[in-house]
Amino acid sequence: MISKVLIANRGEIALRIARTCREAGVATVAAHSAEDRDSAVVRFADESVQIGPGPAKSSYLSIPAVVEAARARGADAIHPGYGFLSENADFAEVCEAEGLTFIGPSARVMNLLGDKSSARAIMLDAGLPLLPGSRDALTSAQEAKELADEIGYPVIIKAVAGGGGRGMAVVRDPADFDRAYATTRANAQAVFRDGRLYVERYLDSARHVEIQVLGDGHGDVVHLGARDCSLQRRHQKLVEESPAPRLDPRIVAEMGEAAVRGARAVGYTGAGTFEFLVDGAGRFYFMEVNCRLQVEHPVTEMVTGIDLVREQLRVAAGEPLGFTQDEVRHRGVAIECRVNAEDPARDFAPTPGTLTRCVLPGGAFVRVDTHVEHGYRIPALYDSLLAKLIVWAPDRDAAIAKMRRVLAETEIRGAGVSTTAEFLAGLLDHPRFRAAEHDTALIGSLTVPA
Amino acid sequence: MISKVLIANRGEIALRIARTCREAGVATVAAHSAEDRDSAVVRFADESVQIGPGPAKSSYLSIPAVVEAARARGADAIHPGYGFLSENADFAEVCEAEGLTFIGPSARVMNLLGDKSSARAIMLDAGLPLLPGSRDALTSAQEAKELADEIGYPVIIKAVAGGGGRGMAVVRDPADFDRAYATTRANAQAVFRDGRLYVERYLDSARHVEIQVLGDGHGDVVHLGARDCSLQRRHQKLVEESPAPRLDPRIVAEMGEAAVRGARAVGYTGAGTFEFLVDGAGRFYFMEVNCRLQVEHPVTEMVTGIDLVREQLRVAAGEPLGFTQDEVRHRGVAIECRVNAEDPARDFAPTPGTLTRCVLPGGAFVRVDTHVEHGYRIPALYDSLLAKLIVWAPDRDAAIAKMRRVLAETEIRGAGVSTTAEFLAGLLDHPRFRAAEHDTALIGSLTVPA
Amino acid sequence: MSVTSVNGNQNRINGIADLDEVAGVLRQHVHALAERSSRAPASVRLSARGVELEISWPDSAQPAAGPPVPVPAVELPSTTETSAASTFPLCAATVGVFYRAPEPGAKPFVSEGDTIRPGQQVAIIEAMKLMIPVEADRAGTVLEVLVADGESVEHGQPLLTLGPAEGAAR
Amino acid sequence: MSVTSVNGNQNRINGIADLDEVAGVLRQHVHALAERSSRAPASVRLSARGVELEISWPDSAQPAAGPPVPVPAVELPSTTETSAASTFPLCAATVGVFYRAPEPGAKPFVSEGDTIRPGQQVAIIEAMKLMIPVEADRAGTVLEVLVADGESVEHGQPLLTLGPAEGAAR
Repeated sequence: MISKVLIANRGEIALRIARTCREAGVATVAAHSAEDRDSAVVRFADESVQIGPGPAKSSYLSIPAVVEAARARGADAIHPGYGFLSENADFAEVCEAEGLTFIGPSARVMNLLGDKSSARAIMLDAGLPLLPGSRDALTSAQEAKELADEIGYPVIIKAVAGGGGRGMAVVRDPADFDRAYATTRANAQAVFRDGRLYVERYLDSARHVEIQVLGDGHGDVVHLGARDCSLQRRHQKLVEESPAPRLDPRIVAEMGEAAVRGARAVGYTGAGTFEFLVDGAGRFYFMEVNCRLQVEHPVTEMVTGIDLVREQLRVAAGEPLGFTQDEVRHRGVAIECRVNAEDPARDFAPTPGTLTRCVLPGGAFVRVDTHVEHGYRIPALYDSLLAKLIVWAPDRDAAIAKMRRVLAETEIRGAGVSTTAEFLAGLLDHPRFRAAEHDTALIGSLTVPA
Repeated sequence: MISKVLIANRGEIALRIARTCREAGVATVAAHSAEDRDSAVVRFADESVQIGPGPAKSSYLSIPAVVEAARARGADAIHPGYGFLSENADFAEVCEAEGLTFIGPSARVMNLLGDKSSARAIMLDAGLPLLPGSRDALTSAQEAKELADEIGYPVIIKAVAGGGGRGMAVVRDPADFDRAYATTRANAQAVFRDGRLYVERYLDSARHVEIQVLGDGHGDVVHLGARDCSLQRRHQKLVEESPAPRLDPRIVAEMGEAAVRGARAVGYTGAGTFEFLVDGAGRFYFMEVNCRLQVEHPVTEMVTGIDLVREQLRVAAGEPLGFTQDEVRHRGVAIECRVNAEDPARDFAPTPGTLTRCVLPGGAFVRVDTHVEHGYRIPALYDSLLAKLIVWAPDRDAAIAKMRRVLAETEIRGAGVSTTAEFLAGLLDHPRFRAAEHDTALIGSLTVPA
Repeated sequence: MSVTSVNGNQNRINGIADLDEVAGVLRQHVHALAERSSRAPASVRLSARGVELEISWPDSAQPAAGPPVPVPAVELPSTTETSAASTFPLCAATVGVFYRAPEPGAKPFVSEGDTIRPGQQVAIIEAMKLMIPVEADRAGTVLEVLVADGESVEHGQPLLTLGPAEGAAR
Repeated sequence: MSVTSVNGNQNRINGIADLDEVAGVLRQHVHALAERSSRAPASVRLSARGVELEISWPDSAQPAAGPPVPVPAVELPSTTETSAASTFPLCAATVGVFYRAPEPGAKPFVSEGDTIRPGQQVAIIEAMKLMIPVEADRAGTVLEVLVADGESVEHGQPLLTLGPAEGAAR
């Protein structure tokens, strides 16, 4: 049993977690920075504790501050949300050592999957299809170059410790390889303090399709179908949907089985996401596992009727999952749009400011996950996500029409504040998105400077 | 094909209709009073037209103003919403005569079902169970009294032209009958300009359960299951849910079949609701048909995934329904709470005013249907409904827990403004509601003056 | 508007919560005045129950700038008021179709420049085949007919602009 | 911001805590006005219970400008600053457990009435078995220890109230 959860996050996801805890009868402690002391989750949670000043480094990313706060308030579990400490294996380990339940996979699993090199090796052994590339981390530029020549260009060089779109470089011309390798290595060393790299084949036009999995501590692992997150801008997802459109259900079933196999192989518990690339021929390739709740998890919830945070709480409490694979029923289509405080006209520069008008959409089969309201001050310190708009409809065309309506209804304004709402509406109207022929390169092709 | 709909209503339902029209690619004209010129639906709709001053009599209830507005803007159909002109057969007739599609059943059907006496006769002939009572309207006080004595007390005297809780009197003691008859008759004559009455057996502790039906012009009638609306205060529903809890699914199936039979018998088209009383033994009795969309229609939408306004548009356009009875799938439990601008401490007196804070709930499986926002001025002229909060969950306990969370999250404040949110939270905690043992008498027993 | 002041009753306040509430109410009203006025105010002062709130904005013209700038405070409002009073609209009492003449081809009820008396019929609005006469609610001169013959009008829509009656003009 | 004035009238409020509270409420409302208006104000004045808060911003034109209100902008701040300066809190730099003494049973680092110098250790906060010394950031007298020994504190929580150092007291 978990009786009190400390939420070590902010913004919409902190509130989203607190809501399910409340519904499950679990008390909540909102751990917040000084900057966020007046935030929605602080008002909503049963208790709150200020864990540090505004900068995340001294608050949301401070392991001692978070653990002390949990101890001070008698919390027996910590939910890390996404970002911040959510994929920090050290943090999971400290929690375990301190007798606090970390709501996520074990530190051991996070270590294995956080290292992209060991993750590749494990998944290869579990029989998941991978793009041609190095099984283990590369030991020298020389070895890397030889492997790249063998794989064939374009290739992508990735940091073993990277993920979420950071620490990678695409090389199209063998002549550029050595310089790209050196730069990526230096960056990886600087950013992740781990300069190890690996190389794999790069797919120019691929779809990003991911499988949601849930594992309990009783040996049960289920998958909840696929999400297509191909609409990305510089590896940041903007629009996500479930199921993956124009993808043969048999392929999705195979991907689901592969993900479950991979999760079993590593002993995965809690909610996780297996990311795949899918090429034009419908072949899929394992990329990485995200050991946490995803920003886009609501689309899966909308089509399955399953509350993923509720299941996370169940698994963390040592209970079995609330359902079996056979009981998972998919219905209709869900789409999510992320409305960010960014100005598309100024290369998506963040636009902090105070909201003088905030009208959010509503009505049938519409879900809004947000922490903002009239008078909310968007801090400059954190990421720019303002609201996730999620819609459900019986079919994809109806879901797109609904999302267009929902975006038109959204009014978020303030001095100096721009949002991506209109840009998103334009994306939804793009013929390639309408026809579900889009891939990860679409937005790049629209936003390249003239 | 319908290309432009004039919405002859206001508040949340006007916006709700406009939203589905937008999603269906149908243009909208918001017909509004001078009082509502700055309302959400006026901003959202493609066009708007002011049809009269604030008082509904000269605007929302003015047939000439509504019809002229539709003609002026080239609308080919009129959606009346609920209340106002929605069950006015004369209005439906004028629309038909003017070549405008009235979105609802035909004037003929509305006339037959609006007259409670003819409705009883039709349904009796169609084999629906009715409470013992007069088949046709009574012709004299003498006849009425004799019938009452035969039925056995308590009895209820109802106006043939009544409905929705108006124009009725319960008589428990035969000695009171004559006076109650005379009063009800005088009231009916004054309010409905139709003094005809009928008498039937009164059930002291009954549940109000209704069946949603949809009929198209092609002979197809389906039902979408039951809603329990037993939590009423002076015949005004406060909390509604679907499916009806603690009611044997076989009985619900029988009620559904009965409603479909009744709808077929009368040639019903569009969305309608068959209201039944269910006694402690699970016996059900036909009460009346509401020839319009109900306030509580969202709970049916949440459990079936069917957009009722979308189906209304389809049927009005002469198309067949989008699904068959076999394709209707019910999933989980949905509950709706009506948040009104009323002060429960002052006998639910309306509290007009301006909202200085308006935080509406959000998150997973939560739907909000409202027209209010920060700065909204609640007019004193119209009904006091501010927002409908609707939740969905896999089971009833989870749905109640979610609704409690949702009510706690709702902050609607302003000088002089009270809402029923807290009162509703108390209702949800009542042991009889939790156990689904509540009936239409519950709230009365809680709110009787000490 | 340059200064708006509203004085409530002078009951004193008790305690911080009370103060907070009073200040909150004042602030909201000042905010509403600032945000919802068609002309942005230069300053607003609002006091009630011993709490006084005054606010001024930078981008407003002279009014806020105090004594050095001689604002023609007497003349300007008077001009404006005269100008506001000098013309007034005659609005539609119902939604319908506007007709200037009793029947097609006939002479319009009124034309620009005509002097009209209170109660005089100036147009027809047809609603549901009902011909509803539009009558002037005061005397005046027809300055402009704002709606074309046969056009649809909505409730409250200005139909004619009237000026002062001949005799009353300066 | 260019001018901030808080006027404490001792006839109407009782003690510093009261002043602090009233000023705090006024400050929040002024802050809300400044932050939530679509037009940034040039100046705001809010007074209640003998406390008057006036603020103007530099990038706007002439402050408050209103001739009717002669604000004694020079004298008031001086009173205020003295009063504000007379007590100040020492706040927790981190979340953790507060200890007044180096170890259980030992003499507290400081007690009420003690004079302290800048940099002097006044307490310990334990976070994750790390003993983090709490040091005074200025000289002063310990007026009150606000947190009990062994109690959890959050970031920014006031631990001690300090008054002016002995020598500096008037």
